[in-house]
Amino acid sequence: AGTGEQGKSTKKQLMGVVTPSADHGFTAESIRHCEAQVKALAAANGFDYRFMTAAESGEQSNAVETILGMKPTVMVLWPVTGDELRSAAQSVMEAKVPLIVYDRFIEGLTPTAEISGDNVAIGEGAGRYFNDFFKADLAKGTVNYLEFKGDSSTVPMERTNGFLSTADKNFTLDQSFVTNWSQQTAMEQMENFLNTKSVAEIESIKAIWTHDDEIVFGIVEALKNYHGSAKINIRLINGVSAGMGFMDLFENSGLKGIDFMTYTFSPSMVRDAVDLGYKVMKGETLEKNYKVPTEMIDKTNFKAYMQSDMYKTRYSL
Amino acid sequence: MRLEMKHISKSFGPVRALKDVSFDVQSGEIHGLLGENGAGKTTLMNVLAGTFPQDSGNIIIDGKEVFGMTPKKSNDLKIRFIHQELNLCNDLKVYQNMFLGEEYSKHGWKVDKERELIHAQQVLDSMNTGIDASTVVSELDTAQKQLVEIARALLFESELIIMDEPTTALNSKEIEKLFSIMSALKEKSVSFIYISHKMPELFSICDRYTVLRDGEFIQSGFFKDINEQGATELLIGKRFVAATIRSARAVPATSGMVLKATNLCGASFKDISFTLHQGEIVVFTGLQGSGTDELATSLFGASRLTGGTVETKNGLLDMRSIRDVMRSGIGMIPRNRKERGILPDLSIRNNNSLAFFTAKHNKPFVNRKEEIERFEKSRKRLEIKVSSDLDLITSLSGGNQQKVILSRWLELDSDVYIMDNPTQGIDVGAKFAIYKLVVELAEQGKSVLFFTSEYPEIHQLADRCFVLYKGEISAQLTREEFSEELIMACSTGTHREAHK
Amino acid sequence: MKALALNGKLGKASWRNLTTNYSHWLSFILLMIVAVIVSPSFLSWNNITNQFVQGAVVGICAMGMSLIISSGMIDLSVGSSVALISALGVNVLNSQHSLLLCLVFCLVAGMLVGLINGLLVTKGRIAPFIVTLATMSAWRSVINQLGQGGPFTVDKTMYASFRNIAAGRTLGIPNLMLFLIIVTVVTALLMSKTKFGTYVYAVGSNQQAARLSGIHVDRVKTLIFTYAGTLYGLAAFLLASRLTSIQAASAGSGYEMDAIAAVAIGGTSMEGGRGKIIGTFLGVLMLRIINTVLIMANVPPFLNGLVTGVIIIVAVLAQSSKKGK
Amino acid sequence: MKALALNGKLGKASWRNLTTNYSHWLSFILLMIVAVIVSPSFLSWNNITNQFVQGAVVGICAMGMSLIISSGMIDLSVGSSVALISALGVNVLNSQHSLLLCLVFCLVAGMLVGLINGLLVTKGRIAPFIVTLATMSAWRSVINQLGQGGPFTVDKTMYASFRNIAAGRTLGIPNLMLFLIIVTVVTALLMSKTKFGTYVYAVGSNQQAARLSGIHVDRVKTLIFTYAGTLYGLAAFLLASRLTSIQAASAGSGYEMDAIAAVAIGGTSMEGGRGKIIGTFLGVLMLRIINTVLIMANVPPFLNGLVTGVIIIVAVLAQSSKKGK
Ligand SMILES: Nc1ncnc2c1ncn2[C@@H]1O[C@H](COP(=O)(O)OP(=O)(O)OP(=O)(O)O)[C@@H](O)[C@H]1O
Ligand SMILES: Nc1ncnc2c1ncn2[C@@H]1O[C@H](COP(=O)(O)OP(=O)(O)OP(=O)(O)O)[C@@H](O)[C@H]1O
Ligand SMILES: [Mg+2]
Ligand SMILES: [Mg+2]
Repeated sequence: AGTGEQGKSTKKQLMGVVTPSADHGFTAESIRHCEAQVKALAAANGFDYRFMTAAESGEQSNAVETILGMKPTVMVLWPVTGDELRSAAQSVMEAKVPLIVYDRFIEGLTPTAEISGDNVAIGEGAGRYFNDFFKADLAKGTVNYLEFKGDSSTVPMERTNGFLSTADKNFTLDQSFVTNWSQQTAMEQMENFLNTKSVAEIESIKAIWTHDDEIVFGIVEALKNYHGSAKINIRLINGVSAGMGFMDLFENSGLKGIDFMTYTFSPSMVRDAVDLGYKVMKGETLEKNYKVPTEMIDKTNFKAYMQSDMYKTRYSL
Repeated sequence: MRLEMKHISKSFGPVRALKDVSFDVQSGEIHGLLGENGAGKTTLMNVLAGTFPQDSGNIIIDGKEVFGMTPKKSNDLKIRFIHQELNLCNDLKVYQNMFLGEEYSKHGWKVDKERELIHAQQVLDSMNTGIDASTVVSELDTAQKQLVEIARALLFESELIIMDEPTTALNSKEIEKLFSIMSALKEKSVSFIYISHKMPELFSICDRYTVLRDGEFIQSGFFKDINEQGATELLIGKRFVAATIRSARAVPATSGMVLKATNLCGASFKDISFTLHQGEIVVFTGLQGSGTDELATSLFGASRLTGGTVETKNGLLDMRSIRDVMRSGIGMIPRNRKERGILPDLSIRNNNSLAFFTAKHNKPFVNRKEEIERFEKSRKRLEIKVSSDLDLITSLSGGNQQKVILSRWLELDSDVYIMDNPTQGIDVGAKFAIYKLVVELAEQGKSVLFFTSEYPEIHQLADRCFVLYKGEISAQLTREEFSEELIMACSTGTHREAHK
Repeated sequence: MKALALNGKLGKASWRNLTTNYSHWLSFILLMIVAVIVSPSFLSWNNITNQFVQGAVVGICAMGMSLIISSGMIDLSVGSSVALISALGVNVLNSQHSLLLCLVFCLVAGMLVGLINGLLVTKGRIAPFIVTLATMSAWRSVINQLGQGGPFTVDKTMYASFRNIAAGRTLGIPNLMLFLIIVTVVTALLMSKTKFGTYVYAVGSNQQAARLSGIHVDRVKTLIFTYAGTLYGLAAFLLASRLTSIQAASAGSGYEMDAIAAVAIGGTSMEGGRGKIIGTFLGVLMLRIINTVLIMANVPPFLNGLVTGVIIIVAVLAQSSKKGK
Repeated sequence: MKALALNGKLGKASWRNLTTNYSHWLSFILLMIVAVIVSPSFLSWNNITNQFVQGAVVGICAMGMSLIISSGMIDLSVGSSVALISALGVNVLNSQHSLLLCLVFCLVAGMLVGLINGLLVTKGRIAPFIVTLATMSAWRSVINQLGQGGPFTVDKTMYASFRNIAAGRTLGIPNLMLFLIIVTVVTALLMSKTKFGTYVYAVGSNQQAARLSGIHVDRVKTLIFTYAGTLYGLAAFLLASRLTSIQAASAGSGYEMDAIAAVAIGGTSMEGGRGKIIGTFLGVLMLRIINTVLIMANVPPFLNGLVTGVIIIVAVLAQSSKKGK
């Protein structure tokens, strides 16, 4: 792997890693996997690393620049938002440091490699699943659903846009909520909906489309807490992430007549980005673009999924 | 209680406020503590009451030495301290303030509010204050607040009551009442330490005196053995000639009008009309609640007028902006220095400059040299005791703080001065200097509206005197007409009834 | 006779007092009217109890915040503290299998958390804003480190009984509603009937005067934080029971702002010295009603923040204009 | 002669004054020592300028916050205001293709945002904490609604020249560093050399006494918010240039807390009346140094918050212990 440059100095090679900070479960779990992977690789292969998390883009840019000041061999960047990090990312490229960008795209910038889960595909897949699930109802007329968004960043937008691109025209959005990825917020929003809307409106809802497993947990609690007179006609709720808690819902949700579905979107994916970084360090050439495939999980396949490597890695720490 | 304080020393940084001071108070004695501004009186009392510890020296009570005094401990020893500055919680009710830290309780956990209210009201009534114990303190005026502070000390069976200038905001009637209560308590062998800059008060109520000067003990003795002149010389340390300032001055001819108030109405006064002439000193007086307090602030635009107009030579004044009033040539030295005067976080120098900045200084930038020179001039003129004008104003003694406030306004060189109890806490020597200054101002053609309740001040200064009763002018007296008795009669309303 | 006279005195509350003292009712009633106009079903028993249920966790915190603000201080660490205690509480529950132990743990942990704030403020002489800014950041970090990002989830064995605490009802009234009411009543008694209550206001009104009256100002401040902390502990216990799973990264986030907003729109002055527990109680409900109205009126989700901000300003304005000034 | 005497007086500043007035230097130097121990390369020119560059945006906001806190108020709306102005500024840039217009727009928008806070505080008589809590929520909501969640991104045409403002250097010194230093110097002059500066402290120290000295307290408060707002506008301009894209949901979040923390560890009292601009400047750098040290020392990511919290407490403690009290 050694290049001429390396021969000159005995300084260890350095990998810089910058991620968002832990503001909800998915980022938190990811950070943990990311740190574990880089730590393990560094120990095994004798390189040095600097790891920093930051809550917003200004702070992330700062972290990128600080690490850049230490002359890293490679930089792995998971931007809070792609566009906002363009300037910082450009500085990395200008300094001729290979850059791996994870999970978000930076428009107009071609880093050494990009790797991401496919949020649009998740939305599209979910749309198709919803179409199938409600085939009969859709044929008869409209199907009302509720939407629980994550927040106003790009990831949720991609998921919803994907969903809208494939979902049948007869799906009618009744109301949309912004949960800020919070289980509690989702729960309270659902409770308020159930307690203040007319019986007819509540009974018209057949599906709930969400951006995250955690949001689903809140909705499920709210449904369990409902004591009103309306009949609950909801038949399908989806999550994204396919975590341990969601697996429980398939058999023990405590709710009758509701099916669940989720997409794998594992926090352990970030390990792949770190691996790519290490490959660059070793001098390998990378492809420009890697997509981490996502899988649909529902009551038909969740048991198999729980035996899979992907699931095991996720809970290996 | 027999109190001895021995060899007390206390320094604040480089300032030695007390140097080896000893003094004692016997049971059932009223002990006058005398000294110029900054002599160390308050500091000595603060040590006694445990506000802060002494650097060295001992406090011995009934023969037993007390170590590590705290406010709580001194309370438990039945010592009460009426502080020089008001220390009330404005958001609490009167009775809650009076019992603060020593609530009555019932059922072990509950505050017995009813009992507190009854007891507090009793004490307030016994002092003829007319204050309702259930009012919120923020609604009281300055004199009433001071009465509450005093009443508070009388609630419990105390053995030693320290009064640090308790009468600065009180009128003679209230002072009389206070003295009769003190005498009654003295019979029950309660001791008092009484600090005041008003000589007549000291001579009428105190048994013994102790004089401090520059933080040092000078002399103790019996008041009956000295006279006012002697006492004054003792405390300033040099000969003192208390010439009557006013006699030298001729009553000014009723020259040009400088301020004219017509039918002024406010929350606590109504229909006040008067004209102030150039070079004139007009005194306003009245008992607490008579409206003088608010009248002073209203004339300055600081309280809202509900009716009436104020005009100067240049026409009607817009009373909505204090700064505009100031720029029309009116300045006001407010009462209640702690709440309305000092800015505790600012240096002495900045405290001094503030009014000048807003009214006179027309450039955005401050000229340090000019600012320092201005202060130096005032310092000399008013003999303010400061070590550095960059120190915080709170490091000064009460009287010296008051002088800084005076200087803040005198620098404005206004045509009209509203002086609301401006000699609050100022020592004898300096008081005369201030009277002289007021007369000098008048002679230079300035006019002064002087709000006071001390007859000696009225006597020293007034060309004319307005007496307020229940918010209305009950009498307008010329220099030839007024006397202490008449003013008292007018301010209690008895005078008017006699006329009817 | 005497009692009568006294009542007369106490009853002498002037008109001005009436409007200042009860102005938070004004905002509350206004908001209620808006809610009923937007949706007549707002007044259903289900929905009304729901407002209390949803307000309970933050509301209990807000009671502690009331004391803190009345004494002229502030606490930004509420959310992180609640999250930390909840998470640890779940661990205790999972290992000990005892609801009681879990409750006791939460209360004691809350006390400690409050005590730490209190000691830093009083012994360290650091402004409460800074102390609690630091502990806010510190506790969140601790819980993330302990959970390594993952959630703290109640085990199967305890799930049903634990969940039932928050989800259950007693005599038809939701438990959470009862908890909120009990804490409000206890706090109101504490503040209006005991010495301690008077001291809290005294410290907020004029610290120096309080000290010179022999009140141990530092001790009072520490006790205030400790009381508040204990309430956070209770809130944490209830939150854990309500969610049955605590996300290290996000649980409780924003509680401090909700609690402060509740206190403020309840008519307590941010400068200290004055405060009304019942006002805070109404403030908590008002925040809930705002949220419910947003959903009922189908306000576009991104505009919720704007509408909430405007309503808070209007609610406080309605009170301060009444105050004259 | 006179000058000499005066100098003598000035020189008499006691030891106590020295330690209270310069105690923020103490914390700063301590922290520098820690940084150099952790990594000797800390003292490279590159790294030092980098601290200024990274501190610039928040630092400029912190200068405004200094005035606000010195006058006894607070502002929680910093982050949302900066985000809103940045986002709109990007739109202006994209449509007008003029850097100057964009700058002017940002400054004016900042002034307005500050003015709104100021008027609500003074005319509405609402506590600054509540006003700015509400505007914080409102502005964030407005920008989310405008962007519908999407980012505001600088067009290709202006990208290079706009980016160059924040990324460029003048005479070898990074522009951002220059901006920070200029704003600091201007603010320090404003506070120490002008009447207005004295008014700010006077209002923070005793509002009633300030009013009775002829200061228009409300006008001063409004001016303070307006000045601060203008600085936020400048900060927003620089942030947009630095990031070249503004994300509605998250841009600027947490800036208020950083700015407040910088002011506080710079030795300004949260109660108002006192404050040191140079202290805030050091405070900004200290926060940056803390962050850099966290990276250099590879502190586990979840523990960053804990370490930051502890350092802030220690930094403030180092000062307050010197203050005696
Ligand atoms: N907190 C303080 N810090 C610094 N110096 C102080 C402080 N308190 C008092 N001093 C100084 O101690 C000296 C004595 O002050 P003290 O208040 O005891 O005077 P006093 O006799 O009560 O005067 P007055 O009649 O004006 O009230 C003064 O020089 C004063 O400046
Ligand atoms: N008394 C005051 N109250 C409030 N703000 C003031 C006051 N005096 C000055 N300022 C403000 O401080 C700054 C400098 O003061 P300066 O007196 O030069 O202003 P000014 O233009 O004379 O004021 P005005 O317009 O009221 O005459 C200005 O921004 C001014 O608005
Ligand atoms: Mg004194
Ligand atoms: Mg001018």
